[in-house]
Formats: sequence, C-alpha cells, structure tokens
Amino acid sequence: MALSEELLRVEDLRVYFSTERGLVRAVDGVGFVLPKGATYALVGESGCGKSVTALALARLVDEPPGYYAGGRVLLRGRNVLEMEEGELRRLRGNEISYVFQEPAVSLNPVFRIGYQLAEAIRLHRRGVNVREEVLALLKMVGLPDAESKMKEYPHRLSGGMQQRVMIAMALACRPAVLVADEPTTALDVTIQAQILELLARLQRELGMAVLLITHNLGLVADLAERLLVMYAGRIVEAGPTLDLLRGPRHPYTRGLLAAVPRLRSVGGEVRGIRGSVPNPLRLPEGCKFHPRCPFASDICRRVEPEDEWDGERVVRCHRWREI
Amino acid sequence: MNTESVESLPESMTLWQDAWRRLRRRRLAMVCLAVVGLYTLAAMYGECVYWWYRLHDETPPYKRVNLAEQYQPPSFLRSPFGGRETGRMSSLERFLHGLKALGHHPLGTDGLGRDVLQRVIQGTRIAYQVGIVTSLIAIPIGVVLGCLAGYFGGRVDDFIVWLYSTFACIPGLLFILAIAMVVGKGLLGVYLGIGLTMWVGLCRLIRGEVIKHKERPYVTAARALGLGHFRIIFRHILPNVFHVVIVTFTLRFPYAIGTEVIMSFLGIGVQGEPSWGIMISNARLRLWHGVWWEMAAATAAIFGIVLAFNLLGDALRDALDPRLRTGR
Amino acid sequence: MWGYVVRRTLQMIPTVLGVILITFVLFNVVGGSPAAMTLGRHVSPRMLEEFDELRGFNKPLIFGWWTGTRAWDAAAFRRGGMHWPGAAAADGGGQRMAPGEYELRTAFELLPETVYRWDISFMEGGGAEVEFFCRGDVVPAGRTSEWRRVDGEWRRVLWRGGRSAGRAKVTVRVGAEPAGVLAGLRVRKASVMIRDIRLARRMEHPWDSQFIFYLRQLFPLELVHGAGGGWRLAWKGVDFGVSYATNQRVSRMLRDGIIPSLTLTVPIFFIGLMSGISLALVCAYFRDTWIDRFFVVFSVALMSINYLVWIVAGQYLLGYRLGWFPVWGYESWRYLLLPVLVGVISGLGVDIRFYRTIMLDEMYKDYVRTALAKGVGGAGILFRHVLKNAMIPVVTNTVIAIPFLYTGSLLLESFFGIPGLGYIGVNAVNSSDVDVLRAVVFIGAVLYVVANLLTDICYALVDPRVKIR
Amino acid sequence: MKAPATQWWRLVAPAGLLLCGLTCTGCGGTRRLDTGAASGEMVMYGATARIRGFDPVKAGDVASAMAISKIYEGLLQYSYLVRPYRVEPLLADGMPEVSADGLVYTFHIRPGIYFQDDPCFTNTAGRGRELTAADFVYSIKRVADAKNASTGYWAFRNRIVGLDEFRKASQGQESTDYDLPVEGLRALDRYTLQIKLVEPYPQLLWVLTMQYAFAVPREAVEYYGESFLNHPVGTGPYVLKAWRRNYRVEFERNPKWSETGRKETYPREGAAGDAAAGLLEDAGRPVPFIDRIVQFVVSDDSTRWLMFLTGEFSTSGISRDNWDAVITESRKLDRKLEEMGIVLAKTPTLSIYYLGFNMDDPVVGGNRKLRQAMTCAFNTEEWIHFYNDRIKRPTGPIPPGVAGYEERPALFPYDLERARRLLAEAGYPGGRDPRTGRRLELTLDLGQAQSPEMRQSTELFADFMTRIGIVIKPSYNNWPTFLGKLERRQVQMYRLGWVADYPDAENFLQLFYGPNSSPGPNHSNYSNPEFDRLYERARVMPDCPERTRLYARMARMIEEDCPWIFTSIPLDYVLRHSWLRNYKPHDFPYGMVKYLRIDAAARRAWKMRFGG
Repeated sequence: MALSEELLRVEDLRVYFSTERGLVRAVDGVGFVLPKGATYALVGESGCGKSVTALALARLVDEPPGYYAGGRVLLRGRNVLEMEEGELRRLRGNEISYVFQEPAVSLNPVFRIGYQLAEAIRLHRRGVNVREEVLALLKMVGLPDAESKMKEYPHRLSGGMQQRVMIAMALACRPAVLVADEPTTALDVTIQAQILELLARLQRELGMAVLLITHNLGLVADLAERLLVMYAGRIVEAGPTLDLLRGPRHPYTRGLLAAVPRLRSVGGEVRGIRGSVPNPLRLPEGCKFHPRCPFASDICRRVEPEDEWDGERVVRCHRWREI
Repeated sequence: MNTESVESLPESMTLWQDAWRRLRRRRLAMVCLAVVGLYTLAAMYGECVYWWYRLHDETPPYKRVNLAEQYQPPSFLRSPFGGRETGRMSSLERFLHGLKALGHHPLGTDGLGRDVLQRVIQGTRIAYQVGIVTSLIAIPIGVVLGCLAGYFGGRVDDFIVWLYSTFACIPGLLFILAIAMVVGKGLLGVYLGIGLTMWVGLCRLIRGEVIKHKERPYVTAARALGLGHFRIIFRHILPNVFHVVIVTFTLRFPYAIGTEVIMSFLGIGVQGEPSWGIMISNARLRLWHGVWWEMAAATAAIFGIVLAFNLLGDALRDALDPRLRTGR
Repeated sequence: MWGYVVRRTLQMIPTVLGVILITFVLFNVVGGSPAAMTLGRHVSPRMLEEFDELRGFNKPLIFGWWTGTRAWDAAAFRRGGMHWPGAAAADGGGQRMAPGEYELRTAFELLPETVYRWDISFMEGGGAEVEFFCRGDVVPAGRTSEWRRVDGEWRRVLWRGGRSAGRAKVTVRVGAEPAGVLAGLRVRKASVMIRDIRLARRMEHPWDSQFIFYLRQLFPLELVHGAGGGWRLAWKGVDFGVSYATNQRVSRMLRDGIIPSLTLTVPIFFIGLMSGISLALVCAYFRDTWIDRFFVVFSVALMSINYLVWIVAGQYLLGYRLGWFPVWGYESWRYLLLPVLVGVISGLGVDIRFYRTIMLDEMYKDYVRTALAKGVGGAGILFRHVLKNAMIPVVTNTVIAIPFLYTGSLLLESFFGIPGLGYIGVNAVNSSDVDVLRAVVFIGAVLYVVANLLTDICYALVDPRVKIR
Repeated sequence: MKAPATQWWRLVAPAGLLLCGLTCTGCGGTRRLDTGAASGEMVMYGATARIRGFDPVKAGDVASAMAISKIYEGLLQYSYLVRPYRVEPLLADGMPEVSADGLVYTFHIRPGIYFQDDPCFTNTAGRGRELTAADFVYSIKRVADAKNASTGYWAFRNRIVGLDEFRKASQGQESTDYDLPVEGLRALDRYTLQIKLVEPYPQLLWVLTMQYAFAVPREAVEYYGESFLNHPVGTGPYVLKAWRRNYRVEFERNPKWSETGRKETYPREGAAGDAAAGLLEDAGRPVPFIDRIVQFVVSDDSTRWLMFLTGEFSTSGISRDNWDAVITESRKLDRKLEEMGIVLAKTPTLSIYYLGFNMDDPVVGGNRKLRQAMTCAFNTEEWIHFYNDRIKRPTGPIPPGVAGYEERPALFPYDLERARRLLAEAGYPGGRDPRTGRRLELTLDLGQAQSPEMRQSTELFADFMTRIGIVIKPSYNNWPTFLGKLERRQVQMYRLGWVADYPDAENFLQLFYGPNSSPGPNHSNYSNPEFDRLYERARVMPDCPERTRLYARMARMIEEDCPWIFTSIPLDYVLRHSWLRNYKPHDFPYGMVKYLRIDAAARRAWKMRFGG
C-alpha cells in the first residue's frame, strides 16, 4: 500500500465555528494522506468532527458560521482551501464528489432524477450524450428499469434506490475521490450491505479513492484499508484496518471496539465508554479524552499528546505503550 | 451540520432562561426592549394622569382648550434661548428661561391649543389599552380552542377548524369595521373588532403545535399515569407551546395598534380621547399649510412602538423557537 | 384529481354556510335607521312603518310570531317619552298614573284584519286596579272568558293591587275598519306605576323572517309550477338586495366597482410580488452580509410605518409638493401611479421578509449541499434549485392573496378616489349600508374559500411530493 | 394552421383585456380635465357629493337635488337675481290663478315644451313628446305612492284633496294604479292643471319649485322600471351624458331645446348692485351657456381645494383649515389668490346649526334653567373664532332674511356669571349634581364622526361647558345610527342643523311643533300647547304682517325655553375663478347652473399663466 501514489493530502486542518455561545473547534489539526485508489475510513462518535472534515475537503463548510482556521487540503498538490470560486466549482463533483447520509433530503425534491444526474454531467463534461450517460450511470449503480426511473421524482423511490441515485450522481464525472458521509445510516440493515457492496464494486471498477465516514466500526472492517479514528476534532489513532482492529492502542479506540456487540460474546457484557462526548465549547485541558479515560494520569490532564508514529500506525496518547 | 448538535448540548437551563440569555446577547433586541419599556412607562404615566383627573372630577389638561395658543410649533423651533424679553438677563437666567421655554409645549400645540406631547402620551395609553385588551380577548380564545382542537381531534377539531376557517375567510379590515359598527363606535368596538379577528391565527398555530406534542412520549407517559385530559392539556402540553403565544403576542401587538389607528382615523375608533389615529386625522388637513408637528409626533410615536415590537418579536421568535428562525 | 376537487368543494360548503350565518348575525344587529336615511327629514311613524314593511325590516330575525310596530314606540315610554294628560312626569323608570282613564293613542291607525298584542308591565300597585278597554271594530283574541263587553267596548281587568310587579298581555284582532279603534287603560282605587307598554303585531307565518329572506336571496331556487303541470326548480339569480344609501341594486354596484378595484390591485399585486421575490433573492444571495442585514432592517422599518402615513405622505409630498402625480381621481392611467406606488411600498416590507424567510429556509436544506458538492455555482443554486423549491410556499401564499384583490385596498381606494369595491365598502360602513357591506363581505369570503381550494390544487401541481387521492 | 391561431388568441385575449382594463377603464373614454376647452366647447368642472340617483321623488339630499334640477323642471322656479326670494313661472305660463279661499290653484302650462329624446317614448319611436298637465298629475302621484318611499311626501301630505287616499291605495303588494283619480289633482285639459287643497297652504308655491313637483314622463318610469333612477328623462337644459356612481357625472346641453326652438333667457331684472357686479351683462341672452358639465365626487376637503387651485374646478368652498391661506386678517381674499383672479363671494345661508336637548330626557328636558345656563355658557366669540368667522351666531330659530326675524340682542348671550347663577338655580351649584356630588355629565350625540372639524368643535363645546362645571361626553355615530337614535328619542343632547326647504319661517318653526316630534323633524320633542296653537294658526295664513308678528312671537317663546342652543348660521364663502361669470350665491341654487357662463378665452389665458 505504501507504494501508492499520493492523491489527497490533508495537513493540520482546522475548521472552527463561531456560534452565539462561543468558538467551536470542530476540526482541530487533522492530517492524513489518501493515496490514489485507496479506501480509507474515518470513524468516531457523532459530533467528533468527521463530517466537517469530510466537507472541508471540497471547502463545503458553510462560511459563516464556519471558517478555515488553518492547514491545507492538497488535492494533487493544489490547495483546495485557497482556490478561486470557479476553480472550486470545477473541482466539486468532478474530481471530488460526495455521497451524503440522508438521500431522502439530499436530493432536490422538485427535480426529476434524470435532470439531477444530467446536471452533474453537464456541469463538467462536454460533448457527451447526456441521456445515454445518465442511463449508463443508473445501470452502473444497479437501478432496475433505469429508463422509467429517470422520469421519477426522488420521493417516489425507496431509500436504497435514492442512495444509489446519489452514488450515481457522485460518480457522474468519474471523480478521483469519493467521500461517502455515512452513506448507510438512514437505511435498513439489508440495504446497508447492498450499498456498501456497491461502493466496493465501484471503487474496484473505477479505481477511485474513497473516504468512508462512519460511526459504525463493524461496517468498515471489510471495506477500508486504513482506519482513522477521530475524537474531539483530532485523529487520535490511525492505521491499517486489520492491525488497528486487532490491537487498538488508544484507549478511545479500545472503548469503541469494546462497545461493538459481538455475536460471540452473547451473555457477556458490552462495555461502553464512560461519560459522554465533551462540550465542544469547553474542551478539557491536556488530552481531550482524559476525563473519560480509565488510564488517565497527571500528564494527560496537563499536556496534549502529539502524534506518535510506529510504522504505518499513528497514535496520540501519552500512555499507549503502558496500557 | 454539526452546529445543531452543538447547540442542543445539555446545559442545565430552562427554556426561558436559555431564551433570555439568547435575547440578551442581541444588542438590537435589548434596545427594542428598552424602547418598549419607555413606551410602557409613558402609557402608565398617561393612565395615572387620566385617573387622577377622573377621580378628582376635573378636566384633564390634554382636553383643555386654549385658543390663544393654537398651532404653536415645537418649543425647540421657537428659539428658546433668544427672544426679546431675554435681553436684560444674565446668561444663567437666560439659560434657565430657555429651559423653561423648552418645557413649554415641547412638541407644539394643536388646533385647539392643546399640548401635542400630552396628547401623544394619552395616545400611547390608548394604544396600550388596545394592544392589551385585544390580546386578552384573542389569546384565551385562541389558546383554549387551539388546545382543544389539537388534543381531542375528531368532531371537536372539525368544529373548531370550521369556526376559525369561517372567521379567516372574511376580509380582515372590513370584518373589523363591521364588528365595530355592530358594537358601536368607541373603544369597545375597537377591542372586539380586533380581538375577535386576531384569535384565528393563534388558534391555528397552537392547534398545530399541540398536535405535534400530543404524540410526544411525555404525553403518552402522562396518559399512562392516568392524568385527566384537561390536566394533560393545560399542565403538560400548554407550557411547552406557550412560547408560540408569547411570540404571537409581540407580533400582534403592533398590528392591533396599527389597526386602531386606522379605525380611529376612519372615525369608528376611539371617541373623545386623544388617540394617534385621531391626531393624524386632525392634523391631515393642516399639513397642507405647514403645520406638521402634530402629524409628525403621532406618526413617529406609532413608528417607534411598532418598529420596536416588530424587531423584538423577531428576536423573541429566534430565541424561543430556533426552528422558526428567520435568519439574521 | 377530479375526485379530489369534488371532495374539497364539498368541504367548502360548511364554511360558506358559516359565512352566511356570521354575515347575517353581524349585520342584522347593526343599529341605525335606514328608513330615516331614505325617507329624508320629514318623516312620520307611519312612513317609517311602511318603509320597514317594504324592505322586510320589521320581520323577526330568525323565527317568531310577533313583530314590533312603529305605531307605538317601545323605547319612548321607559325614558318618560309618553305624556298622558293629567299624568305626572315619569321618574324612576316608570310612569305614575293616578286613577282615571287613559287612552293608548297610537301614532297611526292599526292595520285592518291584523292581530295586535299589548304587553304592559306594572310596578307597586298599592291596591290599584287597572282595566284595559278597547272600542271600535275589534275582537278580543286568545282566552275570551276574561273579557266583558260593556257599552260597546271590550273590557278586561289586567291588574289588581297587592303585587309588587307584574305584566299583562292583551291580544286583539282588528276588524276591517281600523279607523275608529281605540284602546286605553282605566285606573281605579289608587295610582299605579307603569313601567313599559309595548305593542306587537302578529306575523302570518313564524318563518317569515329576515334570515329566511336572506337565504332566499342567496339561494334563489324556487319551486315553480311548470306549464306542463309538473313542478320544477328554477334559479332566479342571486340577489343582494338594494342599497338604501344609493338606491341601487347591490349586485350592480359590485359589478361597477370590480374593474376599478382590479386596475388598482392587480398591478400592486404583481409589482409587489416581483419586487418582493427579487429583493428576497438578493437577500438570500448575499445572506449574512451587510446587504442582507440592511434589507432585513429596511423591511421591518417599512412594515412599521402605518398605511395612513404612506397615503398622506404620498399625497402630500409626491402629489402636492413635487407635483409628480395627480392627487386624486380615476381619469387615466396616470391617476393610478401614486396609489399603486403607495400600495407596493406599504406591502413591500412584509413581502421581502416573508420571501426571504422562505428562501433562507430553503438555502439551508440538504439538497443545496448536494448541488454544491456537484459543483453548481451560486447563481445556479439560487435560481434553479432554491427558487423552484421556494415557489411552493410562494405560489400558495400568492393564490390565497387573490381574493383580497377583489376587496381592493380599502384605504387606498377611499383616499385616492378610486370608485372600487373598497371605496364602496368604506362608504357602506359610514352610512350603515348593511346590504352592501354584507354582500361585499360575503363575496369576499366566498372568493377566499374558492382561493383556498385553488391553493390546494396549485400545491398539488407545484409540489411533486403531494399526492392527490 | 387555424388551430394555433385560436390558441394564440386564447392566451393573449385575457392579457389584452387586462391591459385595456389598466389603460382604458382608467380613462373611461374621457380626456384630461383641461382639454375640453380646446374644442371650442364650454365645459365646466366641479365637485359634488355622492349622487344617489336621478329620480325626483328621491331628491332628499342636496347633491341629488342639484343633479336632478339640471335635467328636470317644475312649474315654478326661484328668480335667480332678485332678493328677497321670489318665485317665477318656469313651465307654467304665468303665475297660477288662486281662488278667493286660497284652496284652488289653476296653472296653465306652456305649450311647446318637449321631453328629451329617449327610447322610452315607444309611440314616437324615441322622439321626446310634448309636456302636458297630466305629467304633473302623474308626477305628484308618484311622490305619494308609498312604494316609492319618496323623501318628499311631507310636502303634500294632508294638503291635497284625495292624495292621502291615493297613498293608502298604493300600499300593498299589487302595483299602484295611477289611473285612480285624485280629486285635488286634475288635468282640466291638455295644458291646464288644477290643484285643490284641504286647507290654505301658502307655502305651496315654494313647494312647487322643489324637485318633488318636477315633471316626469310616465313612459320613462314604466320603461325603465327599477333603474329609472339611472335614466333621467326630462325637459331641462341638460341631459345626463355619463354617470359613474361615486365618482363622476357628466351633463350635456339638451339638444331638444334647439330642435324645438325652446328659448329661456337670462333674467333682465336683478337686485340692487347686480348690474354693478356685472351680473346683468348677459340679460336677455339665451341660456344655457355652458355646453358640458363634469363633476367629480370628491369627499376630501383638501383634495377639492387643490383641484380648485390648479384651475380644474371653477368654484370651491373654504374649509376651516384652508382659511388662513385664503383669507387675510381683514376678511379679504389673500393677495396671491387675488392676483390669480380668484373672486370671493360671501353670504349668510338660510340654515341654522344647533345643539338640541331632548325634552323627553328627565335631566335636561324638565329643567329650563339648566338649558338656559348652558346657553349662557356658550362662548359665541370663541366659537366664531374657531370657525374663522365663517359663521354668525343666530339668536333664535328664524335666520335673518326671513320674515319673522327680529334684529335684537339675544335673550341669553354669553355670560359666565349668569350661567353659573342659572346653573345653581337649576339645582346644580358649580355644576355638581347634589345627588352624586360629582359634576353633572351629559351625553352629546353626533353623526359624521369622521369629520375632524366636527370632532374638534365638539371638543371646544365640551370645554365651554366644563367652565361652568358640566362634563359633556360626546358620542360619535355614523349618520344612520345617529338618525336612528334621534328617531327613538335615545339621545340626551344632539348636534344637528336645519337647512331651509323654502324661505319661510314656517319651515323652521315646524321643528318645534309638538305633533312633529321624533321620528318627525322635531327631534327635541319640544311640546308646548301654546306654541302649537300659534303654529296651527300661522300655518294657514298668507304672507301678511300679522303672520310675521306671530312668527316673531313664536321665535321668542323658543328662545326663552331653550330647547336648542343656537350655535351658528354658516356664512357661505365661495371662491370662484374670474372666468366663471354670472355667479351669484343662492340658497336654492337648483337648476341655476343654466345661467352660468365660462369665459373660455379668459380661462385659457389663466391656464397658461397659473395652471400647473
């Protein structure tokens, strides 16, 4: 994997929100590198900043109230955060595209599906037969009866089909990066599997890089090559999926894994993480996780840990070696 | 967007405290609140004046005619610090004299030589009376009917919806004028005319809210505890939808004032007391000859209170019900 | 679709009935004397009664056997208005009458072949006895056992002292020759206090009422005995009655008024709509910048200025001082400019705010983010995605405003002298012209109900999510 | 290819209609106000109150009466210039022959008078027919017809033999039979009309100048039915050209006059000073002068004033609020206006405005001293000042210029001391009601609450009364409600005016005649057997010094009893442009518009100089 060509590099990304109550540091120093054709997963509890990270990749965070406080997002070496409006527009949907979590509201309710797909194509590609392209896309995402579905309004489709349409729309211009922001949360369990399978298939076929955002560790195990675990706006641990699942090093990752119910441990207890997500307005000093960490020591309360590299794995914890 | 979840994070605060805190952070809203406070004071002062003279069985000064002083411009236009009689005074005396002159009909007098400022204050009194009494008529009707319709549904709902849709479809101002015509001219007509048309919107809103809340778990829980219907409605649901009432009140208050002005202007509103509408009506003809202060005073008074209430109502709505937010 | 329309139309019926009831109740308790307005300064009770009879004003409201008559003014006596020769002036809400004979002189002679009833209430008799007598071509009605015929007159004892208060009713039928009919009271033994005397006339049919009359005007279906011998239903055309202030058929007044109203309100409506939406789009496009904030404050300030002020200021500054527009009249299109301007400006604040709210609500929807992520530009999002979605509330809001075009702008019309329905309405209020006002309100309400239906249909047409069953 | 075309029309037609609506209905086929003069036509523009219709039996209000008198005519008319007022024949050929007992009047009608052409004359294919005596019989019967609910029946009630019986017969459902003969109202031949009276009625000649006695063709009434009031068909100098109710009315010279050679001339005889004022310049010339009259219903004072200033209207009144801008301190016209050639005419009117007491009311009705006290407290000077000297204070019920008026000081002039004394004698020392210990509070009912002048002057009156300690509570009503209250005697005090029907004191004194109590015109419900006796005596007397003495005596009785506080006799200030000629104020100006002339050249010149 290490040989892969670098496609997207995020360096020290900081996205803050100024709200009525004060400054919210939603993303505070996130960095990672997404190689071409790879599938990464960004996991964490809700409110940890993963969606904001995702949106920031194409500078989609609403400004205001949000603003980019620092860092760079380099897509093929160009900094997305410093792009002109026109350049950004050419980038979005073309080189980097998104699949959002609730297809029911993410599709425009008053346009036909065909139109919405066609719009994505027309915006970035010239000289193609839009209609055939739309049909091809719908077939590609496995939508039966594409011809008639094209003329439907979004609300006439089931959730699974809507998400397939979203995916088709995202793939309309064969982007280099596909960001899937919790693509399956709003769907039934059976459909979830189908959609993930579809994503995996398309990723293989088209060779694009995928950043999968989820709070469900179990789902991504098969799919992602590398996991990035986020907590309170920071990546606390990252590494190849299998390594990380087998040997989590950060207490938070441990907690997350322990909280996943396993068939094997029927009758056994499901352990969660103590406490709850901290108030983003008042993050604790030192390690942001220390109030909930069973291993917290004095240093954790005072000093914020730095990234520590160990081969392909990174962890942000003062005491990971000890525990 | 995550800001939503950010804001709903737990903090041990009631809805009202929270709203107040939000409100306090808005400078404009606070200014409006201050303006409303000023008007309220003026109205209370006017009420005191009214009752003092009423109880002493005397004619209040704002009704006393003084033809010798008719159409005097506002005092600050009468060059209070100059003038012939100040010629031999010391500068301090002149200053004091000027102050006294400034206090003498500061906003000028009207066609019968009555002080415009006093009449504007009395107009405030009337406006507040109209705003409050119409609300006292409209809010109970709207709230009770809205709650009943939303909570019980079925026949009750059908009836109440029929009632308010019937009221709603009658052209507004004409309906008010007609009611006033039936009841008779004067404040009572104004109260009833505005009050009986104003409950409709509130009733519809409350009904919608109650229908939403009826399905909430806390209502189911209360029902499971065996509480009576009315207890559930008025002790459990109502406090949760009461912010709608507050917001409606602040937004309807200026509407009531404006309608009163129009009615008085058309001659079917307030009678015998100085209302803003009557002042405008009196001043209109003289306007062609440059007597602008009576018109200006009444107009400015109306503008101030209505603007303050409108802005305050917006801010309150944002603070109390973030879902209804209109953006900043 | 048609099933839906039919169903919604049927649902309108109760509302329309409600409107009929409200307008009737409202306008039949209105005070005032249309008769005095119509008949001029030199009236007599007789003329008033004839007028009432002609217009049906003296019928019972909804149901009733008895109706008042101007031959005896019910209100006059209680205020001490009656003076019998020899009787002391009224005090304490009653007329004290010493023993003697008193005639109940009516203002004009009673109608022939009609049943009348005197309703007399007494107070503190102090041992007095009151006898009612009636002379002339008259027969007592009701229980005859109480009556005696003596000296060519009918007599009946109404009151025997000892009671503190009470009332008695006497019913008689007037014969063919009412000219000599005379009724009166004979007081004996002690003086008596009479509080009130009313005279009522019996209706031929209790349903012969104003309400039924009104309903029959609105639903002029009549069973007609056809030429072929069978019965059929005939539609006679809605009749709103006659305006007593202008002596004109109300339906004709409405017809005359509608064009001027529309020439005023239609431009206001469209210009207001266009400018409101475009300014709201500007706000949405520049949201959270100073431009947006300016418009927010601007619109609230516009809203806070009273309608009257716009009119007066418009007439004074633009019409008189600057001389840009004619001040008053309805002669050519130039005369409409100022009222239209005033109408648009006074409504602009509310419009901007409303449409801006809608636009901004849409701006924060998820599909906007999707479109952004697709690479759609700001203008494309605003004009393609947001506007089309915002059209749903806009259209419904617009359709529901259409009936108000009909009533026109009450104040605008009356101050700029545009002879439309609003002007007619205000005049009707000022002259208690009940029939006109009732018709204007009624038609306005019916239009509103219809517009409601249209709104629902439009909603279904504009929003693909709404399913019509 | 045809289908798309129709489709296209379907789309465009409504839009086109709308556009037409915007432009055409706006102009209503009329030109701008000032372009009429260009065509050489003499056009007069003016303002009017709302016209309620053109049926003479319903001419209850001034505006309708003015409009009707342009189109219809009666047997007699007032002379235009001569004062005191006098009647002269119009459609009658000379004054009537009156029998010695004053009960039978015989009129000869001018032959060769024709009604205007109208489709209602089906016998003559729309050509107007000649006027006959039968038309007057028919027209007066129409006034008596109960179904017409005429405002003028009072003028003939109990007067003409058999007419009351006709009215009785006209009641009921079936249509009125106009062929029913009325004994006192007969056409002896084609041109002779005989009126027989029940008792002497010296006011009959005045009455016959009123709209109720105007000649209406039976054909038109029957042809137009209910909408007759929109379709006047008369003999008068003008015909109705266009009428937009509530907005605009347009009259045009009656073409029938020139067609039939009918000639009416401008009077040769005038009052003193008329010749000097140039009022006799047109003596003997044929009338009417003006070809077209356009009037607008402008209800707003200030608007009317503006339209006068721009030369659109040829005359204007002066509202209280315009006063300072128009009239200088010395009661002269403002210099600037004078330079514009605006002329001021000022005359007292035959009307009286008053504050009435309801004599049925236990508080004010039974307490003469109280009423006298209030009369004394009425500050005439301030009242006149408030009205900018546009009024005079009347002393009694008879206005100056009418026989019976006495030039003498008022019995109860403004005198606060005397008022307080009288009030104490009335049982309210210092205004306090001894029973309650508070100030006496009286309710004053008014109509027309929307008029600021009405409201402010009422507040002024209330202030007068507070000076002696009485509180006046005004109660504003709209006009019909107010009339309704009067009718039911529910008022305590009320404010009203009386404009004379004809220049005879009887018309004012009947307002105090007991049997005329509410709902009749005696709204004060004043009842004084002595007064009633005198009134009944004077009513049937012809004009003579004895009657004048009786009138004066009755007026004194009223003044002594104070059922009214006599507040004002309005002075009629009329401004007109100098290019409007032959204008002379008249208390009964009905039909007088035919004498007016507009100097077209002068107006054009004026427009060039001053017209915006």
